[in-house]
Formats: sequence, C-alpha cells, structure tokens
Amino acid sequence: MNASVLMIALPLLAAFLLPLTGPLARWVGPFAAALNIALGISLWQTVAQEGPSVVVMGGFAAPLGIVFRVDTLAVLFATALAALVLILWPRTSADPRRESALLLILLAAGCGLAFSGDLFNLFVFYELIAVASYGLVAASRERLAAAAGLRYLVLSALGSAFALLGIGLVYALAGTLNLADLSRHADALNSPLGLAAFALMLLGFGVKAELFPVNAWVAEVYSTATARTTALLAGGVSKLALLIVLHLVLLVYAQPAALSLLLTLGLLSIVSGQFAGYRAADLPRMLAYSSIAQLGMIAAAFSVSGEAGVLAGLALALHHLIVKPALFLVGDGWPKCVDSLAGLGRAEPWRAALFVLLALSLLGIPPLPGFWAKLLLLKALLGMGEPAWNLAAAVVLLGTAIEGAYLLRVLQTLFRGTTNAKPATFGGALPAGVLGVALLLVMLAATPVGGALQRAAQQAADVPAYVADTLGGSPQ
Amino acid sequence: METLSTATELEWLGWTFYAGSAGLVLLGCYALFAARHALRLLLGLFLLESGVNLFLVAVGFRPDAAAPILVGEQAGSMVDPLPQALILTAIVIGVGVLALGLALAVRVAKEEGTLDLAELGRRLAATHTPATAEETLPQSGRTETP
Amino acid sequence: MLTSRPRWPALLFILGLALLLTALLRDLHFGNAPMQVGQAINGVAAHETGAANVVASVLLAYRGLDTLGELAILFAAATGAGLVLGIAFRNGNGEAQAKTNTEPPAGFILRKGADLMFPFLLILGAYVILHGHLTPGGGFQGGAILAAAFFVPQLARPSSPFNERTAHWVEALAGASFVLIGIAGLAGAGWFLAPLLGTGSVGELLSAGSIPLLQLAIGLKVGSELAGLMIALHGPKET
Amino acid sequence: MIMAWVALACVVTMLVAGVLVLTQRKLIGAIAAASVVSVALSVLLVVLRAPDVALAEAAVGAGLSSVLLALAVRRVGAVDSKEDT
Repeated sequence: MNASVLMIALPLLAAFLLPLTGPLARWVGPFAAALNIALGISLWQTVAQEGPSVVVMGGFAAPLGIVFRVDTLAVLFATALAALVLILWPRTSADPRRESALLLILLAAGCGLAFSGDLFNLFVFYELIAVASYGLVAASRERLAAAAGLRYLVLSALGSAFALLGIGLVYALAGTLNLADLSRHADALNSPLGLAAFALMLLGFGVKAELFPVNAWVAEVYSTATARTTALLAGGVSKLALLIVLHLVLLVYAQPAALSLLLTLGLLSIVSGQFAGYRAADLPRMLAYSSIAQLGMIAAAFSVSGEAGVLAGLALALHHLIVKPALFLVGDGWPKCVDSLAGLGRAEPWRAALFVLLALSLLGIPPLPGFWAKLLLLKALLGMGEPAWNLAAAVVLLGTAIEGAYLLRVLQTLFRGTTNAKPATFGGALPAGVLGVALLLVMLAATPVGGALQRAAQQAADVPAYVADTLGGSPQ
Repeated sequence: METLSTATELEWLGWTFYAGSAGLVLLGCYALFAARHALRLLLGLFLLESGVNLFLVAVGFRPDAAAPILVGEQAGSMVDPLPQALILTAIVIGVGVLALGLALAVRVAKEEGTLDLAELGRRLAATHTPATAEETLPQSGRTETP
Repeated sequence: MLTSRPRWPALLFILGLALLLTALLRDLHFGNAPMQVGQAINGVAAHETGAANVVASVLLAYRGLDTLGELAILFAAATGAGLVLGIAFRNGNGEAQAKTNTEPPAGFILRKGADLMFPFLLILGAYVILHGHLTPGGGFQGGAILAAAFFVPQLARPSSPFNERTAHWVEALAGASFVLIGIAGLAGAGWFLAPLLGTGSVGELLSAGSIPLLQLAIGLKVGSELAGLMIALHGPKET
Repeated sequence: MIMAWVALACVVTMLVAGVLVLTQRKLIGAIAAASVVSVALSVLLVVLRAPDVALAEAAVGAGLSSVLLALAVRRVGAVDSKEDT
C-alpha cells in the first residue's frame, strides 16, 4: 500500500533532481510516469485482493496526522492520470527541462489529490497542480498565451483564497480536517455557516473543475495553450478537482441543501457550456465549452446521493478523460475556424474518421461508450425521484440536443466540398490514436469495464467502511 | 501572561479580529472586482489572503492560553497549533503564486504593452485571424508585438 | 469578473457581502472553537516528536506531507517563472546576455551596507533555521532571511554574477534530501516521513530526531527558490 | 486589557493601510501600504499567540512580497493600463 506514497514521492524527487541529470533529463520524466503506471497497476491488484486500505504518514494515526485512502476509485484516477501524462509527453519544447519538471509535479500532485484523505492536504495538492499548470499554459508559443495564463492565475488564486476560507470555517466548526473524522462530525456542519463553507470550497475547487461561475478562463486558456497541455488540463486535472467535491458530498455534506447547490451549479455549467459551444466559431473554443458542459454533467451526477450517482459520474469522467484529450489533439494543426475545415474529411480521411468516432461517442451515439455513460447519468438522476433531479434529466437531454447540433455542424463541414490546402502536420497522431484505440477497447469490453466501475463506485459510496478503515485501525 | 477578566471583553476582542479579517477580505474582493491593472489585482489578492490568514489564526485562539511552544516544565494550556501550521504553509504558497503572477505580468507587459486585464480579455476573445493560424507549428517563432 | 465595469455595482456587492459575513460570524464564538485535533496534538507532541515548538512538530511530523507539497509549490513557481521569463528573453535579441551587465553599480552606501548585511543576515538565517524546533522560526522564516542575504549583494553589484550553478545544486539537493528522509522513514519505520533518530530530550538543540534536518533542508530549498525568484524578476526595465 | 487596545489599534492601522492600497495612485505607494498591512498583521498575530506565523508574515509578507512587487513595478512601471486607479 505504500506504493501510493511512492507515486507522489518519486515524481517529486525526479522533478527536484532534474536540473542535475544532464543529458539524461529527457528520459527522466517519461520513465517516472511509466514507473507510476506500474505502481498503479500493482496497487490495483492489491486492492482487488485485499480491499481498500489506509496509509498513515509518519505513523501518526488518523485525526492527528495525514492519511491516504487507497481504494479502487483513487487507484483508477491516479493510474489514468499517469497514463495520460505519459502518452501526452511533449516531443518538442522550448525549454524541455523546466517543462518536464512541471509535468512531473503535476503528476505527483494529481496522485496526491486522488489519494489524500485530509482536507488541507487536498488543498495543498490542488494549489500544487494549479501552480504547475500556470507555467505549462504560459509555455505555449501562441500569442497571448501568457495573458491567458495571467488571467487564469488571478481567477484561480481568488478561488483558492475562498477555498482556504471555507476550510478554515470547517475547522472552526468541527475542529478537525480529516475527511473521515469530519464525516463523524457532519452535524456540526449542518448549519448556515457550514453550508457557506461548502459554497466557498465549491467556488475554490470549482475553478479547476470548470464549474459555472468560475470557469471564465477555460475558453481562453484552451485556445492558447499547446494541445497537449490543454488535453492534460481538460482530460485529467479537471476530473481530479471534481473528485475532491465528490469526497466532500459523500462523506461530509450529504445534506440536501449542499446537494441542491452542487446540482444547480452543474446544470448551469451544462446550459451555459452548450449554448456557448453552439455559438463558438472556432474549434478549440467549441471543444472547451463542450468540456464545461461535460464536467457540469459529472457534477450533476455527483449530486445524486449514493452509489448510482458515483457510478454515473465515474463513467462520464473516464469517458471524457479518453475522448476530450483525443479531440483536442486531432483538432491541433487544423485551421481553428470551423468554416475553414471544409474538405478536410477527404484530404485526411483517417484523421477525420477518428474525429467522427470521438465526436459521436462524446455525443452518446448507442454502441459507443459515451452512450452508456449518459444512460447511467439519466438513470441516476431519475432514480432520486425528486422534482429538481427530474428537471435535471430534462436539462441533460436538452444539452445533448444542442451538443448534437454543433458537433454535427463540424462533421458536416468536414465532409463538405474539397480543399486545396496541403495536409497539415498531425503532431498528435500517436497519442490521439492510442486514445481512440482505448475507446474502442472499452466499447468491446463493456461488461468487465462496467463491473470494475461498479466495484469502484460501491467502495467509494460505502461511507461507514471508509470511516472505520480510517479511524478504527491504529497504525502500529 | 495577561488574562481576560470577563466574557464581554473576550467577545469584543473577537469582534475586533473578525472585523479585521473580514475587512481585509472585503477590500481584497473589491480590488478584484473593480481594478483592472494586473499588479493591482495581485495586490488585492495579497489583501484577501492576509484576511483569510488572520481569520484562521483567530479561530485557534483560546483565552488564557500560551503560545504553542513549551518552555521548561510548563503545564498550562496552549492555543491551537494546527491553524498556525496551516497558515505558515498558506503564506509560503501565497508568495509563490504572487511571484509567478508577477513573472507572467512582466512577460505580458513586454509582449502586449498593457497590463489592463479587461483589455487583454478583449484581445483574447477576438477570434483567431489567419495571420496567427500557423503559429502552433513548432518551427515557427512567436510573433512579437512592438 | 475581470471585465470593465463601473465601480458602484462592485461597492454594492461588497456591502452585501459584508452584511452576509456579519450575519454568519455571529454564530462563531471567538475563543471557543472546538479544537479536538489541536488539543490532542498539544498533549502528545512533545512526547512523540521531541520538539519544544509544537507548530514545528505539526509542520514536519504530523503534517509533513503538506510541507513537502509546499516546497514543491515554491519549486514549481520558480520553475514556471524561469520558463515564462526565459522564453521571453531568448526571443528578445540576446537580451539575456545584456541583462546583468547594463545596470550601473549601486552607490557607495548601498555597497558597503550590503557587505555588512551579508554575514549578519547569513548568521541570523542559520540561527532561525537551526532553532526552529525550540523557538519561533524554522525553515521558512530562516529561508526567507537567507534569500534576502543572497539577494542584497546582487542588488548592490548587478555585474557580479549570481552563482547559478551552486544555487542549482543547493536547490536540487535540499529538495531531494527532504524526499529521501521521507523515504528513509518508509524503509526504516514503515511509514513515509516517519520520525527518525529518536526524540532526544525536549528543549535541547540536538533533539527532536530528524526535525532539525528537515528544517535545514527546507531552509536551503526555500532560500534558494526565493532568491531565484527575486533574481528572475530583477531584470531590465521594459519600455 | 492592554492586549485588546493593541489589537484594536492594529486592526484600525491595518484597515486604513488596506484602503490606501486601493486608493494610492502610484503603484509603489500601494506596495508600501501593503507592507504596512503586513506589519500590522504580524503584530496582531503576536497578540493571538502565534509567534511562528508572525515571524513568517513579517519576513515573507512585509519583506519578500514587497520586494518582489517592487521589482516587478520597476520593470513594468512604464506599462500602465489606461485607467489606473
């Protein structure tokens, strides 16, 4: 189980030592990411055999020290992030050494977000991932990338200050920061002040999770950062930020008011994202707005209490983690303006075919995995049996219709007319291809994948077991 | 160590600290909503963070308790050390983010000639012109605006 | 949020927020917050870690992982700043070379002052770092003083090159040693960042196990990162 | 009782300096005001019995942050937004 700690310590060690490695520097990063995948797989097997467990830092037991909760959900996200980092590793870069160090830090912080069971520790890793992403965003050669990065930093730092204020309020009310311990003291947070703390944390963690009022940065950053950075932020980092929110609503804020707040923000994200996507004239922005809407759906799924919501959110998150990075990579190098895409379907048939496959899955066309994820979401929303959640199901369907309208517009343009432009370079062919194959594999192996997700959701939603694991067992 | 005589006094002291931290938070929020110059926004963030820090340390305060440092064989009660440790961490995080923000501001000023974030937002919102379409290719250089 | 707007709505919004905060804070009784974890730590910290400064034992023992994350944040900020400014300079027609030499040397008083300050700040920083487990202070505060100690001479004599090579080594090895002490804990006691070397007797300089070592690593890391950040920002004027 | 008066005086100083941060026309003046905020804050932290945090706030908040801000202002001083208040 200590492999979970090594998944954070080793990339950090590699990042710190990177300036000294000389000519080996280009290999250190991919090697560390590959090592993390191996550690993740070994953890997956351990969890499958022995069930979830808890790792205590420094041997200081739960409420006093920081603990890691190692369960299927956490291992899944940590491994998926490591895989994403590895296949998106940049081939060329203006400053390879610094960029590698930032990517390694992002990897370590992502694993920390997946495993940590302590509220402030989550905040530290969240800030770490944020600071690493500012540097990566500004490393793009695109004009205005630094300006987008600066606006992103200001908004994100505002969110972090709010999140810290929320965490402070939680500590003032409950006197502890451990999530399992907070779960025992959830009553202390069931007050206007406790709800205000939740709202503040939602605003703070919602910045990376692209939630409604704090997502103004998304379109600017995704249209100026490099495709690989964008893929990493949209695919990996946003899900990990939502994972914090999931832990909060599952363990601490299971109260109806908090769930309604999350649902409302999720629905507003869906509506605003899909409408903005419909109005967008260039492809990276359209994909960015679609990403806001998709994350809104995940947030809506997490607002359903119990296993069904976790399962739906998990399926949507993993699907989006595969599809959206690949879409950004395919679109990279094509003209940004949607109208200039005409004829590319014939000029570059394979690339266009990949785009079609990914877009159809994103939309949720039946045999593709995206369909099952959306079906699970609708089932979970309707399963709550409350008017607000029924309305949410209608909003999701409406959003999908708008999404269909703009995605089909792109597909139509691709196969309309001919172009005399020479084929653009497809720099992201390999990672996009790998992600496309992964999507097809998930489609073919739908049953075992579904079973694994079900187990993960079951473990995550089992709050009494979580609390007993964390606080019951002593470290020695 | 001086002690507090009455509960009213403690309450007044509490409101003093709450007013200080809430005041800083509100001033910081106002700067973030009303200012446009990037460095003024970063100054607003600095105020906001200071307010949050003061609030968290105030949460851990106990009347008639000493600072959380053992001196000799002392057995009296101590204030809560945990928020203090959290805030030490938060202060260092804050200075790191501030420095990175300043570095970004220096580069933006050099490239764009303005630090007005609203103006930069307008430039970002303008759709991509054909002139910038090829810049994503690795071999082409970054365009510099005079 | 970051768009241009008249000021009155912002002012009204802030006033509303102020009312909301007042209403909420009425429920929070000052000096009376539940401090279950804090109380427990106060009770056992000296015995478990051997540090007289309870805040230091929270930072480096109970919440050591937070501190590691924080060092990584400073490292990421310094790396990001180098990335952002470095790219700008490389495309800026060889300004990187001109950067350190164009500034005239500072006046006599500043130069003499810097010469006097340097050893003083160095000793103060070292003292604050090494007594962090006994008195207020520690790696962060001492590291900030060390950063100032190395930056003041740079300010006084812009032409004297800051020894980047040494700084890189200090930065890398200090950060790595924090992680390695953590991994040593994992190998020795079975837990990452587990305290090593015994607790010693509370209140003595050589006590508190590995905490002084961690403080030293933090002090050097924080000092070198902050000095690097200041030197990165200390460039020529933009026109 | 002295403690309460010290706290009150510091809070007032801090908030006045905070308002000055927002109203100073020159950025360098605003930075000076921000460092006054930090100094007052570190005195308040001593009153709250947090000497560690007070030391860090004085060294990092009042010292280093102001130096970093001043260095940045020195570099971009000529580059102002059209409406700089």
